[in-house]
Amino acid sequence: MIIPLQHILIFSLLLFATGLYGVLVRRNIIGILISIELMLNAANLNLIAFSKSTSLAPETGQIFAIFVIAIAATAAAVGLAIVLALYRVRKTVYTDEVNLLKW
Amino acid sequence: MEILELFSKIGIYATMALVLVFALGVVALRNLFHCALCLAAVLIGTAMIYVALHAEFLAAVQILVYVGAVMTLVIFVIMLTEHLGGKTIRQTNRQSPAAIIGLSGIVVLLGTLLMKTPWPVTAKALDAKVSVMSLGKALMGTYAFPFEVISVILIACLIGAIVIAKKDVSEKGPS
Amino acid sequence: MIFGTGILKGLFVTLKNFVTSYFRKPDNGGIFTVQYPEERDKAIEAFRNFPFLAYDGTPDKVRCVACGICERECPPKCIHIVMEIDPLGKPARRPSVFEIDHGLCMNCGMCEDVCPFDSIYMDHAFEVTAADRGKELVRPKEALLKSNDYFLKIRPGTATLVDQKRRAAEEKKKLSRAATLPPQGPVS
Amino acid sequence: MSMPPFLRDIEFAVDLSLVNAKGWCLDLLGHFLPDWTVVLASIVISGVAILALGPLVMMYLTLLERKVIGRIQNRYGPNRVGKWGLLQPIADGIKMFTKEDIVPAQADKIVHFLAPVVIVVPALMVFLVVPFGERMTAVNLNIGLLYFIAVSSITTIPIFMGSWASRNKYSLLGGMRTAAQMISYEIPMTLSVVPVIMMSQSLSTNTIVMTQVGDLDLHWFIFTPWGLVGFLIYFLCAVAECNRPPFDLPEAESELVAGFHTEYSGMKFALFYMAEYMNAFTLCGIATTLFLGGWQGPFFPSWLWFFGKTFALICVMIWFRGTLPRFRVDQLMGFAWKFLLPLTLINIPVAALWFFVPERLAWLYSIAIFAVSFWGLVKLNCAFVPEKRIYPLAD
Repeated sequence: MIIPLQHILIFSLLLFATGLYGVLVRRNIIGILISIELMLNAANLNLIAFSKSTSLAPETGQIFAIFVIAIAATAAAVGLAIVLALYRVRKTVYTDEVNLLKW
Repeated sequence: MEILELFSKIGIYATMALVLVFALGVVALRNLFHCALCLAAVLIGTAMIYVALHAEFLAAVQILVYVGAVMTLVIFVIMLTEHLGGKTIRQTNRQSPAAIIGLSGIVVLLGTLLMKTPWPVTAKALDAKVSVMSLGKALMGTYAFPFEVISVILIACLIGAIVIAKKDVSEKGPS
Repeated sequence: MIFGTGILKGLFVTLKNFVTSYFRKPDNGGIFTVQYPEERDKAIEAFRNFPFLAYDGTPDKVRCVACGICERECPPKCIHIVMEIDPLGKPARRPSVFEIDHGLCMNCGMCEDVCPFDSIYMDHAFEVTAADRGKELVRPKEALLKSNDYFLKIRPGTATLVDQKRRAAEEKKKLSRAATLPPQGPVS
Repeated sequence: MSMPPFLRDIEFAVDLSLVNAKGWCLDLLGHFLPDWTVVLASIVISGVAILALGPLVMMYLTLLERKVIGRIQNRYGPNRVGKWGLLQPIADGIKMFTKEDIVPAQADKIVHFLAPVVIVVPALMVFLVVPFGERMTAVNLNIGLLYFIAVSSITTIPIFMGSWASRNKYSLLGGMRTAAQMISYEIPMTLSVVPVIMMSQSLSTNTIVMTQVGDLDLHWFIFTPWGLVGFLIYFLCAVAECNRPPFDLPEAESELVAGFHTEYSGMKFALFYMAEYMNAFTLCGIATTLFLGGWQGPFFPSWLWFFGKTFALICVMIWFRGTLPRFRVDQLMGFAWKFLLPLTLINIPVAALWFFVPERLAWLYSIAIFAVSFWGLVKLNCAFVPEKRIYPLAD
């Protein structure tokens, strides 16, 4: 590896924090979903970095990353389908306007 | 040849900085379409870092699946739900200061932890070359069961997404 | 019938067209494009574009008598005629000014129909251009005058008919003149 | 079968002339410059060659297309600028450069500007892994084919950017159609490539060409049943991927003005056009590499073979454009999902069995399987066809 492991970890930590911030403060559901993609991406980066530097079986990290990508794709597909269904019924994609079950 | 190594180092750090800027764009921009484009940039930048970590196959998969498929889906849904003008109404809720404070705490804590932990970096892992062939063998051998589970999940989610997003034929829907 | 034969048939037709375009004659399914500035189609006789003034023999023998009928009948009013005044102050029965604004003319052919003196006819000119929009498109008499031979060349059918008619009218005129007043002197 | 040795030598020298020229340049540089500049220079030379090749290919593809379409319609095509119209692309370029660049008043200015710039990038990036000739691949990636598929799948995003930023309903509809079409056709395209990967056991484009090696007895993959079916599927998907007729719904002139590039003029429009033609070229180049033996071929230098095969495929695309009318949207999607996708899924096991069965038998059963599945798919896809109407009074 050209750059030390710690730098990559710090980078992915910052990426993860940015994603988490987006999840916490975004009002738009699609915005929340794409922030989740950011977080998953940061996790993937960690997996790759560890598999490249500390792992005993070098394929493991990459295979887990492939699984994560697959899961992220399914999450995006189902989540966006839910957003579409919600939009069709409530005509909004903002979380604080969807408060029927909340008092 | 050291100078080339220096160039690639500078390149990697520059990519990281750019990725972080675009990530901020993802969470902070008001126009959702711009957010999605920033996310695409982040994903491509991460793929470049994967290449730097000698995970070319994963980089290609990342671009193919994330940028090619997931991003298209996201942009499609944005087009369907947003108005063409790209409204610039408030996109964040009132938790933003609290979130910033809490998150900076987490970042500082985890950052110090990361720097202090002695990571067991092994020469064997550093030298290992992961070819597509070995990945495929691992996927079909050691990880055959999770692989099958993933395929079942994919099928289930495919059907689920179609069922959820399908228009109800029986009723006309709210007017 | 096998699925897709229609598509193959269509593809074969275009392929045939492509190949034959290299060695077939235009009337046989080859390229019929005319490479315009170098070669051009022979204009058909009935083609009419922009009027011209016919004269007999030399340009000073204009058939037009400046009667002004075409000027009056022209729907877009693109003709302007001034009759010539001879030194004695009498009208000379020929135009001193005869202008047609090609920017206005719509090639209706009314002038040709109404002219009682077989003077104005539709031309085959289609390459009429000008560098500005105003003055240059107003064609003066000099540009409009064309000989009867030219008329015979571009529209042989109409021109021979007109010539026959004019000759007959002249004969008749001569005869009637001979009948009314007997010759007084030697006729040249 | 075999050529005299001196001919072979000459052929080899001509074949590698471009490669040798580059090596000679680098040697010259190495004499008086440090090592790392030589590496940089090598990258720069390859890069410049590709950056020059892309637009050049695009320019002359437009000319070729106009000429061939003209001939199909019994016209000459452009023949005024230069001999046989050879300078026509340059005239077009000058015209494009001098045109006014119009940005709609309500447009999203930045994205509207970025879209045509971004769309050229993947179109140029895929040139990296195309093997133009023996030892003439710019970067011999070990995941070359996957790289090609991944990078060409980015193309949807700039199309989205252009269509969204224009604030125009035609653009938006065109963009939506493009996304749906490109994603649908990407799946059968990727799957039709899988048998080739299985047979050559590599993702590197160079290795794939090398497994089809043969002097005059051709080992091209197209001469096997699975290769033929795979090639047909790949080629149809490639036509759909670069939005060419009969799959040109995204820019259907008669319905959507010009689809996603309705609001673009001048050089920005030219960039969209350029990306489209370069994509057509690379898709045909990869089809050549995968199924037609790449740069393999006797007598002529390898790069000549590659370009010959690729341009032959492009001519077929142009031939399609001159012949076939446009699909309807539902027919287009149905064709991808209900016909091409099942056929590719059948193609993969057939190719796998090919590996283990003696050749004569393999031919028999694969032809049988393909005939049956083709017939079955056609039957299943047959939509309701109304009875042919008879007009008793008309005759």
